[in-house]
Amino acid sequence: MKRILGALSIAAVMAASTVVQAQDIVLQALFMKQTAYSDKDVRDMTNDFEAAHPGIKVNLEFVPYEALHNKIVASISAGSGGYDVALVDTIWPAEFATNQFVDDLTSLVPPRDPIFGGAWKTGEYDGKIWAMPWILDTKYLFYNKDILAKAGFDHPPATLDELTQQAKVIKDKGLADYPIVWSWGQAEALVCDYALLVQAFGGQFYDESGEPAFTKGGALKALQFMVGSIKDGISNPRSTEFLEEEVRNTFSSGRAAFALNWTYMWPLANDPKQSEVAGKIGIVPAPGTPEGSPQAAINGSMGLSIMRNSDKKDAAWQYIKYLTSQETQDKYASMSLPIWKSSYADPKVVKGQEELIKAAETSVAIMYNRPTKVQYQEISTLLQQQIQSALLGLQSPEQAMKDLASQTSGMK
Amino acid sequence: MSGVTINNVKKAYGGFEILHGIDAEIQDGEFVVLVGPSGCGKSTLLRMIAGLEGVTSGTIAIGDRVVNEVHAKDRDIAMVFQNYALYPHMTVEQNMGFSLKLAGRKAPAIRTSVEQVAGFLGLSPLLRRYPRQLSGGQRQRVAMGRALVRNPKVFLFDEPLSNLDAKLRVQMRSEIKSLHRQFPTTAVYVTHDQVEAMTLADRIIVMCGGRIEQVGTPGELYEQPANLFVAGFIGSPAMNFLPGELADDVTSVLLGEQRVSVKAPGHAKPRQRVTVGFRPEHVRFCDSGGIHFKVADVEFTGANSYVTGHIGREQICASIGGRAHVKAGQSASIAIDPASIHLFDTTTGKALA
Amino acid sequence: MFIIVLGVTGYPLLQTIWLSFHSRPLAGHDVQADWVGLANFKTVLENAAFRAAVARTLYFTIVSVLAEAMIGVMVALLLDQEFRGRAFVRALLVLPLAMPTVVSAMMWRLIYNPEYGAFNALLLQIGLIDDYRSWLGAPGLAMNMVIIAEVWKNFSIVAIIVLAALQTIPRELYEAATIDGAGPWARFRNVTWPGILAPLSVALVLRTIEAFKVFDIFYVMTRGGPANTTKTATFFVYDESFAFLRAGSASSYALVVVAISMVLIAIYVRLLRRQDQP
Amino acid sequence: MRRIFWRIALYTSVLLVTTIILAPVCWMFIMSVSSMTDLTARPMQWLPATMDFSRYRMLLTFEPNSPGEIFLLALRNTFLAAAGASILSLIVGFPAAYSFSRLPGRRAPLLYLVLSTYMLPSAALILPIYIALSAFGLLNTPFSLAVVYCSIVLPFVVWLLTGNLNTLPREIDQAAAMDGANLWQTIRHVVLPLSGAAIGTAALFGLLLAWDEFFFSLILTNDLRAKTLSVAIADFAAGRATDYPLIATAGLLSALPPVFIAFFLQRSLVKGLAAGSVKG
Repeated sequence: MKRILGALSIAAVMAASTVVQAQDIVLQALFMKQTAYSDKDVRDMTNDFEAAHPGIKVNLEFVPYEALHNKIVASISAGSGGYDVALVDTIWPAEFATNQFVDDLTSLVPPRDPIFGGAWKTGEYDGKIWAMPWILDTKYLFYNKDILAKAGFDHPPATLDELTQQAKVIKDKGLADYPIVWSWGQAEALVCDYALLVQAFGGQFYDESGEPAFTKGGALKALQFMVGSIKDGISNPRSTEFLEEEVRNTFSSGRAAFALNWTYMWPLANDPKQSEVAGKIGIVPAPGTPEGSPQAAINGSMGLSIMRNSDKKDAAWQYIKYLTSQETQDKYASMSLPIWKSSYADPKVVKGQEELIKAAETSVAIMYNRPTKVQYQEISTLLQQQIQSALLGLQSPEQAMKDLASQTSGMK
Repeated sequence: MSGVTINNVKKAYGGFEILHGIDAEIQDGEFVVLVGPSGCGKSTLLRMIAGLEGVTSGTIAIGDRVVNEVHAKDRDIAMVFQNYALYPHMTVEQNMGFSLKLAGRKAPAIRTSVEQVAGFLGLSPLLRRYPRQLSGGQRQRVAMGRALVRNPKVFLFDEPLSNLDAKLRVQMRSEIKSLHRQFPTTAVYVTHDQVEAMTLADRIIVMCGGRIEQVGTPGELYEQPANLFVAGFIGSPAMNFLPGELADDVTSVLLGEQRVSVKAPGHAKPRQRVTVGFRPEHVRFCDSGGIHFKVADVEFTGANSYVTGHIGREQICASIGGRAHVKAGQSASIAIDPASIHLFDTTTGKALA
Repeated sequence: MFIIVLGVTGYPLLQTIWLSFHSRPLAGHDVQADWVGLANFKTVLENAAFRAAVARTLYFTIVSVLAEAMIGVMVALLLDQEFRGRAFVRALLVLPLAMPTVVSAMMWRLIYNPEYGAFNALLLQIGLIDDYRSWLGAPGLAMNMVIIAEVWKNFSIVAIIVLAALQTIPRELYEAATIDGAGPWARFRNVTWPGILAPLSVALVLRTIEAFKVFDIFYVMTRGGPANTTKTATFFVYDESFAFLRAGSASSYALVVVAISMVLIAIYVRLLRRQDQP
Repeated sequence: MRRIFWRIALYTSVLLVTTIILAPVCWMFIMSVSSMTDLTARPMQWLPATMDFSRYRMLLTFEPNSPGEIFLLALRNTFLAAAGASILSLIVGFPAAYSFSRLPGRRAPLLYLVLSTYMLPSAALILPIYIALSAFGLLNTPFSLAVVYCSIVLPFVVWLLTGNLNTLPREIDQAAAMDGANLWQTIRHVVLPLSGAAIGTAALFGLLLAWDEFFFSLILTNDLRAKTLSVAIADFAAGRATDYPLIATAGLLSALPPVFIAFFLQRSLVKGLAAGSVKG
């Protein structure tokens, strides 16, 4: 029976693929799965776009973030069979611009003022704009109000020291086996958490002369903090296998008191269908240190680019313009905050997420950028590996950072 | 119908020569058997006639046409394989009619030919069956039928009876013989069994080690073997051989101490070392004055008794009609008719003739 | 035939060799290939991380193939016995074999999941662990957990081949050995083992070559983590080309992997040829 | 007494083997019909409260921009690529196998050469294939994937068919020659009908091999116009996806065709594997 059903569906698929009419412009667009706008949101936006722009159809594809970069690169050579529009992470414009994978959008983008400066940073390289900012995102500290109350705390931690201290009390009282959960799997998510901590400790990836600065100051302290928190049992040791979704699941099931995650977790962790802690959670900017930055935030924004070998660039820009418009963004503001400054004064946008907006006001202003490097992919790969080797106790944080500095020295 | 002419044919694999120049003339309509021990090259020669093996040098002609370069399918010959090589996915009828179908004959014509041959071979009730549903004898017959339907210039048989049991083999042997009598097509038949060769052949070609040892009718081979090999190969039980020396007068030969009179040819030399050959059926037991013979064993087969024993240190066999009157361990005296003694040059192995 | 083989194998292989002596970006505008001699190979061979990955891949290969061999032979011996439902269990052997590698890898990743995995639940409920653990996030452990998944998927190939070989051993040989006074071990040593040795060794070399090429199972289960402890040799080709965009040195990585495979292939061909000559 | 002990040990071991093979797959099935809350419960409830088959329906219903679209299009692509590779390999592989089988002396080293291409790591070939396909604009189509898959399927098909044709007595061909058949007629009327089963087996084997392929598909396809199941499954299962029941369902459904083929083929599969390993 199932086979027959399957066969019928295949027949339906074959038929459906010919429905598109000849005169339609068909855009190929590449997005990622989960975090920020969900697949469904993007589909809904796209349907609205198609309704408003007859003659343009958009084929959507969603890949996991981990596959996004390589998919874009692999499609570059596919000629007109490649993508027209692709979602581009804030760390890629240097590489994509240098290799001429994407178009320069500087002359197309709207005036800069109404949009947050941090958002513009997303697609900027060499003074030009290569991606139109779309997802304005940073990481916040989420906390479980119930657990904090039971532990006797009436406010979320304001500094990393306080975070550690509260977590210890929570652990000792048996309120959570491992109070903090992070996305420390071997992936870019790990670099985001690390970069945020580097900012908190007032460090930097590269010093003024452009040499790697991993071995000194905040960059080293951040790693020592990470390693220490696992050793002390206040961070979930399984974090070394986690990405954002595992963080969300652990936090949503009430097994963690604190979690560091992107905006998208706010509505989802407050959704009773998906979460056991709905309504019991708080969100604040990630805490910093007195000697470094009082608060910390990582620029995790993403933008939309037009691929250089696209032959439907006008339609592609119309699509990007539609998705990034204030109107569209306001409508879906509960999943990802708009890039438009004035939206935050709009009661419709603010309603129901006052707490988030309040945190965002601080965080967005201070968003820390990962280094803009052509060879960022390689640097990040080495960084992930060295951080993990320290987290997993394979070598000391000092040694890991020393190795990293020598490996990345000289990379563009 | 046509004969086969083989002219100085050699075959080598790599640098290794296995046929050293074969000459033979097979007459139109003749039934010739190639016989020899395994590895003598008889099958290779047959396959070269068939076109399944290339000719290294020399020529093979069918009729007047040299066929060295002619593909097997165009030589107009039929072959019966040792394992029959029937097409397993075709019925008996399709198997037999396949060659006609390939030749482009119309279905009704094919049917008539197949039915005719099938009727002749007693295969009519089996036409719808597949080879796997047939007994060994039936398969053999289908293989024959397949060859017959074609009405080829030459028939080739590659040990066609060796997969059958003894009784069936005798029966098929006589069927082949009578078939050939009815359809006197040139036939080349390979076997290692000299009895088969003797019973079937018009002429026999005896081969050994890639050479022809002798060509002749069964009678000629039996009565006038050209050399020790042929003498030992043809006849069952095999011919007895004793080392000897011609006497000065060349009318007798010395076997150890004993003197046996022979009919030596004129060119024999006195004191020449010879091998004396005589067939078991030519041995006679006599009361006294014969050659001293020590009986080792007596085998009674019904019509005959085979008596084995020793003359000096040589073992020989005697075939006696009916029951033998000697017993194992007994000493006896035997005589051999001088006319039935064959003399061979011990060094060359050739018959003194 | 040869055109296709050349087209999909010969030509690319030669091109890979050509590329390995050049510096060439994978994609972009005005792609140029510059001759760099052996520089790419120097980079590859001097890369300690790559050498470690080769060692890791060999570890994976040897341990999983040995385990497959042992389990495969034992299962084959077991399924050669008479018992009810034998045909069913034998048929079951093709299940792991036919399941796509990616699906099996994904299945095991779900089983090992640190938060919801059945593996954690099972061990916790029978009391072997007191808290859920991260199986694929722990260095050392992760590799061995992937090996378990690999062995589950592939032991059945060995078992099937050995089982078939067992059935070609004439029963008379066992009877003769028993009459000669051989016990179960002696019968195994002198009758069974010689009978399965040849097919077993071919199966193992084949598995060895395939295991050394491994990519998909790690791609799905660990992506090389944690801390690169499951990053196998093929990953370097993938990263170098499609993440770092260097087609030239990526080819050099590929060729080093090929060179090691070649040694394994040579062994395989030798084994085959030896069997061809009876 | 010893006998009873032996029987108990035997059946225990058989049960163990059966469990080891079946348990993971059963668990995947349980996941596929469970709800997320069933799966996250601690302690784990092994059987879900209610069986929920909605993901099966979701994946088998074609609806634009849905998981069903991804799954069904990937299924189509996989089928096209695998069947294409299989057919192409048979068309060129059969004559090759026939010549290998009938002229063994001189061609044997070539056969080993072809065989060893099967063992080359895909990584050794991927870059030039990628560059060449992109130059011709042939990336991201199931048909170029089918051609590329030939590098895996073809050597295997040749090997399998050669082994099989070797068991066909050469006298059959020779008898056909005697009957006046040329090479083509021999193949068409005699060899092909007799190797029908072997060809079928080789085709299905090829299908299995291609169905399992991952690396080429990962790199040579971009989107649903060509992406195959193995890559789609890897995507489903990648880092940030958490609908575990849906992932499990997709895995089970995409394993169904090859498992079905394998069970159907079981006898010849086993025979083929065994013959291959014994005779090469």
